[in-house]
Amino acid sequence: MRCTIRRLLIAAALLIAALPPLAAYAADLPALVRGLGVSNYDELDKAIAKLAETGDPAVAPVLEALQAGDLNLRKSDGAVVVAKRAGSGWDLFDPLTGAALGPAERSAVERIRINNALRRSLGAALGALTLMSPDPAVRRSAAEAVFKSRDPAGIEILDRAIAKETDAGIRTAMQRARAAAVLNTDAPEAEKLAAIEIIAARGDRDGLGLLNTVVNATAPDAVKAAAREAIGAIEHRLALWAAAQNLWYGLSLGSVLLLAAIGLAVTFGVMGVINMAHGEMVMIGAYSTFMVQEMFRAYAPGLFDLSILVALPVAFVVAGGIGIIIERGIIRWLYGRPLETLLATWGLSLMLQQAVRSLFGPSNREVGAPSWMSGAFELGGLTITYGRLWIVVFAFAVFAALLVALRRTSFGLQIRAVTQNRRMASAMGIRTPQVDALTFGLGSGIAGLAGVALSQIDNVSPNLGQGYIIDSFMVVVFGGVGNLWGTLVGALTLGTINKFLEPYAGAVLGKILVLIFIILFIQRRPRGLFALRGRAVEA
Amino acid sequence: MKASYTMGAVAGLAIYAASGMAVPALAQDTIKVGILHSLSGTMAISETTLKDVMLMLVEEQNKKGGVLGKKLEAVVVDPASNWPLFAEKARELLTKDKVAAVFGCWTSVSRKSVLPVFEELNGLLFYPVQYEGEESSRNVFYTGAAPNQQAIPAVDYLAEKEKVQRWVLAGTDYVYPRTTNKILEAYLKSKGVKSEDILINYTPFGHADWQSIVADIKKFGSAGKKTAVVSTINGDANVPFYKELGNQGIKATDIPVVAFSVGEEELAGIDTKPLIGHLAAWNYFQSVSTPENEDFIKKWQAFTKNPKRVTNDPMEAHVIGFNMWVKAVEKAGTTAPDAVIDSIIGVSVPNLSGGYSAMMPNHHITKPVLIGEVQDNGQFDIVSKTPGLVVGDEWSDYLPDSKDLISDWRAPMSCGNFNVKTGKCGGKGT
Amino acid sequence: MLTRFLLAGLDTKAWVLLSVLAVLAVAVPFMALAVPPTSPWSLSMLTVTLLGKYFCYALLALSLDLVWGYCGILSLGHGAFFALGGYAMGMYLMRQIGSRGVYGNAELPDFMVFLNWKELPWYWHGFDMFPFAALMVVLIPGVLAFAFGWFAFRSRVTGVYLSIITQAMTFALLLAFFRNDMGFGGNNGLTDFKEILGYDIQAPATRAGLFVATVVALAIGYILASAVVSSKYGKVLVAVRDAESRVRFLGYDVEKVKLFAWTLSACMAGVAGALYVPQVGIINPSEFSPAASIEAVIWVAVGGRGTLAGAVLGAVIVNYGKTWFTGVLPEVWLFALGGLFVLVTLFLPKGILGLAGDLRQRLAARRSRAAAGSNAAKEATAP
Amino acid sequence: MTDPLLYLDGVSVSFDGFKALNNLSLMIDPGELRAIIGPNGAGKTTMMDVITGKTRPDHGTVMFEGNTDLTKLKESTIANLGIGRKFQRPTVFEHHTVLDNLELALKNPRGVFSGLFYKVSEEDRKRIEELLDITKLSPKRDVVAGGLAHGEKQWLEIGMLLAQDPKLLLVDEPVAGMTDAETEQTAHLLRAISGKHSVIVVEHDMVFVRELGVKVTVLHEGSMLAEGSLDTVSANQQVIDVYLGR
Repeated sequence: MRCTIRRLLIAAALLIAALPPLAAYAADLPALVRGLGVSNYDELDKAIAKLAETGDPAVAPVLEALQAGDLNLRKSDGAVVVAKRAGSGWDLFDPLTGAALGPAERSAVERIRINNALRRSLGAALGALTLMSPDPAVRRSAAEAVFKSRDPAGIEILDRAIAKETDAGIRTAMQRARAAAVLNTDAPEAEKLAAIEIIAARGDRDGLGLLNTVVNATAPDAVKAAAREAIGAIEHRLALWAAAQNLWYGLSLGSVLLLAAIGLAVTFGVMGVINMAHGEMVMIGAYSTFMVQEMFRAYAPGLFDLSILVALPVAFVVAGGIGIIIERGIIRWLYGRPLETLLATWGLSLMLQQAVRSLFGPSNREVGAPSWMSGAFELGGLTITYGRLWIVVFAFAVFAALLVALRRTSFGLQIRAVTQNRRMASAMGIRTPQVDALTFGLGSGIAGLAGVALSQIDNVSPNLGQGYIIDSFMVVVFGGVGNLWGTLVGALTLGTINKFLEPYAGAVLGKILVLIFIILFIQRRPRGLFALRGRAVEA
Repeated sequence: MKASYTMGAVAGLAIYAASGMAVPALAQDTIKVGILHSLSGTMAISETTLKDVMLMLVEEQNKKGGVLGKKLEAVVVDPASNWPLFAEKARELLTKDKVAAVFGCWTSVSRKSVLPVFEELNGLLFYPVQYEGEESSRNVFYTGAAPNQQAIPAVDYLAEKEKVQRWVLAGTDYVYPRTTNKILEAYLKSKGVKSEDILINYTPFGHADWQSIVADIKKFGSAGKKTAVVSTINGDANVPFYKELGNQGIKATDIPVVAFSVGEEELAGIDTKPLIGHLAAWNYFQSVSTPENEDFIKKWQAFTKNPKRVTNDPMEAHVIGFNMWVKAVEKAGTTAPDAVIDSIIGVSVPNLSGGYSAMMPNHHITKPVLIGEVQDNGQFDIVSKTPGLVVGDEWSDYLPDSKDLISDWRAPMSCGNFNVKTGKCGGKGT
Repeated sequence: MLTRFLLAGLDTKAWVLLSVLAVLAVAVPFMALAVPPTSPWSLSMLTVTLLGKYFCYALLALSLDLVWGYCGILSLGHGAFFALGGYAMGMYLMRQIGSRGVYGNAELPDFMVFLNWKELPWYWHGFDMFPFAALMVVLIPGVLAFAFGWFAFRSRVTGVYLSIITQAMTFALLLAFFRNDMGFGGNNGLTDFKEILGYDIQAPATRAGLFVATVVALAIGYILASAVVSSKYGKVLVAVRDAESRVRFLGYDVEKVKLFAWTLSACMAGVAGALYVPQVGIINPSEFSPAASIEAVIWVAVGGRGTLAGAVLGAVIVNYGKTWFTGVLPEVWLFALGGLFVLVTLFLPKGILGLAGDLRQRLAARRSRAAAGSNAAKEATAP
Repeated sequence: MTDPLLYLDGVSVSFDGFKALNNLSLMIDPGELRAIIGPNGAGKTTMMDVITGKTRPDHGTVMFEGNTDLTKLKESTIANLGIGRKFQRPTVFEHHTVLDNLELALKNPRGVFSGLFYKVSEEDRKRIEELLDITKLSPKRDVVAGGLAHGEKQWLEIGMLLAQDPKLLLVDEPVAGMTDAETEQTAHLLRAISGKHSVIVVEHDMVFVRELGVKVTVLHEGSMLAEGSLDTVSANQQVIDVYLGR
């Protein structure tokens, strides 16, 4: 949304440069702009409409400024100006010409406020105004805007635009917009039927909504019938996609569980430490992300999109380091007494929570999403949000990395040696204390990485970890302690089951059913999904 | 034999605990004010701020010379988001510390948990958070909003200004959303909304995965009628909810969401750019531009030494409640609960939105109702304000069992659930 | 026969503890009711209810120690049995409110009225009768535990797996009871009780009575538990803890052995919950939260598991500490509590009483070399 | 001849493909003392697991006293039928005294409630004294088993085995970690109890097996390789190849 506005501005600037001075009717523009200086939303709406009616591209930047909330009323003379932050005060510009009008006090101007209704009319007006823009992206979003507004006034501009349009995709978008507008008029039946066909081809929720309005509104029966038919077709299509949608949700929930659990699969699964402070490691990871982003906000706001990438190693190191300290300080005294580790780490988690609470305060901290992680895209009938997509990818990446680390590296070999037979390992000259510390550090570090990802979808608060600790244990135990693949399969299974239950049972009941499922499953496979069998277990 | 020593220790400890707690509060030259807000556990996220604001108010008052010539002394305890502990701490404050009044609690369950204690020991509780109503106690003063001071005006706004015809009532599964949604459902139906145009959805506390539900909302919204979401989702679950809304691209211009539990504090945890235009209904916003408010914000940020620290509605509720209590005490000339309960009714103090709030006989207060739209800076733009003040309605007119009930704590009626039909005190009667 | 069975298990520790309880059972009500409030020896009702609460927790800890300390079953879900007992009692108390609720509805509790339920759900019937409720207090947790244990033990779910599914059990119940549709008041739970057995629940005398009842229940629980653990069956329990398969090959049916202790323990927990509710005045799903159960485990660990007195001691000390800290250093008390847990596990692996035991052994060791030898051997082989 | 006390017929067990027992058949007569030898992984322990119900065979039957199929029963039931087992690694109840260990093993009703109300009877006390004498543990009667030396634990476990008074004793490497003298005593003891009881001894220690001087069964890769007196089997070429030869 932000960047589209930026593009619009550029485009508009180009336009102003390209077009000959529109002296013809530019004359009354300033007056109309001045008309925006009203506090009452309804009057403001009228003023916007007047401005839009001129159809003069020169007003686009004015409306964009209003949309962006930069348009202000100068108290001294009631002039409408664009105000940009400059230190403690403002720098003022003329909304039409963009000419600088010098600085002003903070209190010298008052922002012209808009509400949702006005945002809609602005969108529509700008849509109509920017259909001719040289920038394809702008034209596309303009078409979408008109599609939403369904403003009949847009029709003839659209016709002209469609005639000139070279990009096929944009042309379809424009035709759909036109169809939407047509359905909003009392155009002849044939034209409407054609329009309905065009909309039906679109076949998504917006199209559905539009057609529904047609059905609800007064229209000839033939039109209504056609609309109903189209609706039926779209709904059928969407129903088919629904299952896939659930699968995707399951996958993404599963990968969140995987991320949360995988660190535990190391500390608990491999080392046998019932690490109740695992959740807090995740939380620490999330807070490291917050710290890193604060740095970026302060020193390199331009590079904010990279903050997450920087946060990853930081979180890993911070959480891992704390993990090592914990292992050296507490855990190492408790090997062979798993239940004691439960108690100690529980006490530890209380302290870590309180520590974070005293350091960062109890309330949520803002962790922003980089542009490449925000928004969503349509895949057939699926809406896939980039954030979730990246988390899925990330989860699998972490899993693969860990697998390699344990299977292929000498460090991994040592870890497995120590966990399988500590005495023998040390007899063979492996420095078991180091290995223990590093292993626990690894698990904690991975938890930290999970924190980076979870900070994108959940609260960053001292309680963050508490929300995941139980689920994590469920996943690891369900999958089979000490088996990474078990953790993977366990996480994905539970996630998917949960998401397929949710539509029928509802969120709460769904979760309950999953828990009961786990309890029963453990009865069938007392050592989880991927249990070692045979005499190895006895030994 | 060692064992017997340790066991002896238990006895000693018990007795010590006993005597230690039996010592009556000595310092009589100060008036003690109890602060009962969770500083740890899940509720700390919201309540810690209220503890701070109370400390500030007490400090301010002492600068002004205290109350009845005595300094105020704040007694802070931590009920740790644990409901039985709330009752225990309330008892501790009233019996051990002998506080004159208690400011605290958040969420109905904590209030319900302490209610019997306050009634038994005849203490005073000022409850600063919006709640579901359906309660009126002689010992509790409800300075937060009742449903009619928040939910109903918000729905009216959406219906008039946004022409909303289709409603999603989404809430966390506990008593406040349940009741509020019951009231709203009845209200909407009374306005001629058909039941197929209302979707009610409940989620557990701290629900983190909103993909399916947001998708359902989208689906429900594509029926060709203007749709809005009325959210009574509880604090913790809001951040993931709004993040999901933002990501799935539900814009306020398409499906606006109006929330009753999302204020400046909650938004502090979210990047609000994708949420511009979504609404909240409160009785106060930090963006209220009145001298009182600007002064308050200045003091607050100075007190917390944090120029970015935000203010929110429950904080204002505490400001109002505290000032009312001070005024009532001075009017009564004593902190004795009975006297204060009598004198506080009718007391009116300036609120921060440029008007006066008065304590009504039903122990609820009058407030303006503001509707705000989320801005990219985490603040709210006030887009609507009720012309007058709204009186808190403890017994909703839209619930069959409570519409006949009223509450009036003045003599001679002095009843929290007077039934106008039967003319008897005590609910529906039998 | 039975008395012999019951008294058999009582050692010095037990007698000390029981006498302390006896003293408290007499002294506390006296100090609270008879002694004039002005005297430094008078007890406030706050203290009485606090002590009452501690002893409810002590009973819970006792029940937990029975399965964990003696049978090696670490339950991370014992809070569930405690809470179920509590809810059973809570339902009785709700029904006692009768028409004194804010809506004056004689039949329905308030929370049902304003969510306009039309009539009482079937599972609420009978709870207006105390005997029935009292029966349910032990029956519901008992039956749940029996069913759960029956499956879990028969399919040989052990160790951490068992712990985690007990956690799953209590977590599922937590979510279930949060649902308002369940008809247990959702998050608000059951509260605003008026009277119990016809006595005003807020009257000092009633509170004192409840306190005495709690102490008596704790004493009985203690006697019962120590009788069980000192019987031959008790030895089998410990044997199961130490070498389960050996016990099998001796011909003992380990499943039954575990199941009995497990169910008995659940019933005890239920009683504890039932006594807890009228004293704290509210029962709410958060009692089901896994955190609550883990805390109970920690009481036992602090006091010293495998020693019944230790469980009691731990529960009282930790909770007294909690009350004290939350009042004195509300801002940072979690550091103190968390620190306590860490230190105890690090330096008192056997808990406070365990420490006492060790000291005694050290003394003994100094006296005789032989004993020293066997002790050393023990240290060496101790897990 | 009398029908056998224990009769394994075509028993096979496999863990993840690895055949631990392969169509093993074996016959033990009442009162017989049988030694079973074989290299590691020959399936000796697995065979015991099958007999005691710890492991369920994939195929085959294990008949006890002619009519009871042990493969259907669980450990405790089998034990109560009169089959006692001594583990390879001595396992006693470390936190119980020697006395308690024996008391728990004594042949008595195993139910929960009989356990709750059990009181040591006169004959029980006598029996325990006997066992203490046999196992030479009288002086250590009040020592916690965890504090016993390795050999003492072996003896204690044997004592517990006898306390069960089983019809069939399965003894897995009883003399591991014993001095020669103790080994000899054990041999004597086992010979003594055979006759009343049937005994199956698994051992590596050839000296010990020779001491026993009884019929020997050689297992290899889960099935029987040879059977007969120690001399005959040690003459057997196959046996030499797979086992003795090394």
